[in-house]
Amino acid sequence: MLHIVNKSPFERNSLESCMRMAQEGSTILLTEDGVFAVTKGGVSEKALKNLMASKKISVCALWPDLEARGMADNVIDGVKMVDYGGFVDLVADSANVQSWL
Amino acid sequence: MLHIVNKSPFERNSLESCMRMAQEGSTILLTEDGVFAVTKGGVSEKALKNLMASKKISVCALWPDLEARGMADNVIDGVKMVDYGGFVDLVADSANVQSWL
Amino acid sequence: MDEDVSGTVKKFMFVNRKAPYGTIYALESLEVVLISAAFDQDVSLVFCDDGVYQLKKGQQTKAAGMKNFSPTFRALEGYDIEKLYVEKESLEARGLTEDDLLVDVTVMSSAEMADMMAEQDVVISF
Amino acid sequence: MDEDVSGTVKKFMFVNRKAPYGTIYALESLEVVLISAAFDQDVSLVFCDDGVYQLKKGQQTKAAGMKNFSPTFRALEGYDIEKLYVEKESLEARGLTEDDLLVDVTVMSSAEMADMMAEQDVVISF
Amino acid sequence: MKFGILVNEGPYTHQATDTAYQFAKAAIDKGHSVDRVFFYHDGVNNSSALTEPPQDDRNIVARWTKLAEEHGVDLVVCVAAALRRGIKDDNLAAGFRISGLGQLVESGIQSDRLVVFGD
Amino acid sequence: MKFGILVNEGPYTHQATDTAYQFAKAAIDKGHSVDRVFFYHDGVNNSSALTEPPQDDRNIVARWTKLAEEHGVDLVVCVAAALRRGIKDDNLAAGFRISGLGQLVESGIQSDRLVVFGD
Repeated sequence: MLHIVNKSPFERNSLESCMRMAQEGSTILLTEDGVFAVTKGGVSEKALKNLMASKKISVCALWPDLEARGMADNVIDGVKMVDYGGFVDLVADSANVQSWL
Repeated sequence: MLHIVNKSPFERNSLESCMRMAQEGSTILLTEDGVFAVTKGGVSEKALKNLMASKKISVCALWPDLEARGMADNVIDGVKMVDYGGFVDLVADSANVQSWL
Repeated sequence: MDEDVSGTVKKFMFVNRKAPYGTIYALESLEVVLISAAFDQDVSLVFCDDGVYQLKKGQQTKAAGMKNFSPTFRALEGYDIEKLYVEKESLEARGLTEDDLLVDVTVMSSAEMADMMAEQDVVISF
Repeated sequence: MDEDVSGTVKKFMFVNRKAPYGTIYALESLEVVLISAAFDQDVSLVFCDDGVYQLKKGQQTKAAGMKNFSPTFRALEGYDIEKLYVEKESLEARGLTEDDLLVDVTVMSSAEMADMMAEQDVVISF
Repeated sequence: MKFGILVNEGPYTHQATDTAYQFAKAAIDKGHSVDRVFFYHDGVNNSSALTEPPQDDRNIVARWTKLAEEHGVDLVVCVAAALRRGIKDDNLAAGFRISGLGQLVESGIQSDRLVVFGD
Repeated sequence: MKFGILVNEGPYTHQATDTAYQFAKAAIDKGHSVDRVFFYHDGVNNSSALTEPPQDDRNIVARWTKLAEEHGVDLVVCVAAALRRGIKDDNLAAGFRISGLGQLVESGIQSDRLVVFGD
């Protein structure tokens, strides 16, 4: 399953809720203001690292959104960068999709 | 000074930011989804009680919004209920107003 | 209804995470749910985070000058929409219990809700 | 400008709490700030919470297909808008330092920012 | 006391426009004056003459128009924000006028309090 | 693969509409088909023929129209949401059509994946 989060983890609880329900083997894609979650030194760094390690969840981020926000050089290790084509692939390769709006 | 918060404390960080900057003697008014902050057993109960006690901050809530949400009977002690006229009075009686959108 | 729609039964889940009245999402979400009933799909509604407030008993919107749409939840049964699930963790975090809700629901844990979500064909959130 | 506007100088504070691009608030807020310069008021801009991201160096919006408005912050000086304040706590929580910002700002604590906010005549937030 | 009001969100979608209206009405009922309501961001959508809410719901646009007619409230829609969102004189409801952002700053200068309603 | 897309927010205000468009374009570029984009909530404002963004910015409405023309994407605007927000045939941009919510459910049934973009 693919989980999409487009909200800043500093402003809203979307990523937190997503992490509560993301199962082993699923993928979390951060887009729009959601990409701040994968930046170093931020509020979600530890939680995402734990998730990747313990629950074997794949964490991806849309690099056009990271680049727009000047954060492309500041991404935590282990996060996969995708462009819009990669976003399409993630959707196609997952059985279903939930957007945590 | 009057601080207005219209966002749920479960969903957003607005009340948290407001509480960081609300000074002694100021007033916090909860409106719209912000009224969930003054309900018993919620995430903000303790913080608001501390604020009222230690920093002498007055906490008010718009009762039409509490009533709309079925929460009017569930408000923590010490919170003042106001209607739209009371809202107007709060603005008139404060030197200035900040809406934490 | 188109030819190629009739006969197909998919699992639809509507995810409600937002409080009522502050924004229109809850109300307009309910409008989609009602329409979905006409398509004979396998429809589930889940309520988590502030979405649980949508089901709170005793909503009275007169003083706020808005439309009270909460009675519609009671009408869902008449449309054969009977699968309503509420996340236990969200309910507890808000100091609410099942008795505070205006319709019969199944309360489940985050983990159970996650299992159910993973089995859906279509997940729609507002 | 109306007769009764000229001569009056009020303290205006624009509060920026939202990230750029995800929503339009940051961009349209900047448009108000530019206009306010024509009214010879005492204008301050504060950046706190995700608003500090508006000032991040190196924004490149081509791949996202949006308009990069961050260079406008560098033009503010030319409009005599020179009071830019950033909340220290917000910056640190995001792993950022003053060196990451594209314009000169004054970094201050929440307490100092609160003091300044309390002294304003008009506080506009988006 | 003279109040200025800033509305940042569109009708129905966010309660902000409802609260702004209730505030304006209560202020007038208490003998204050509401000189201007400025509509910015999606707030410009409050001025669309084409909205048709369901019969059993409030009519937000008509409510503003009535406030302007009965109490002389100046309803100003930001021109730049309106162009971005498809509000023009063609579809502008009665009682509203389209003007520049200077009108918002002016409202801040001229009113005793400026209150912001948004998301 | 057949994609359905749901857009819940208006143009310019939220990036959701941009991301939805970029996703649709990338899907088509990769050889998938995007059968329908359904516009709900403030998403209906994507269909306003009257928007005039600044010259140096993207034209979101025109972009959707072009996608419909070049790739036969069915752009459907929810009638109930549109009436609430002042979108009618009078101000509907080319390539869009107004219809009922059933078209969204149908899109969920007929497409292999339905992806939601919103706030």
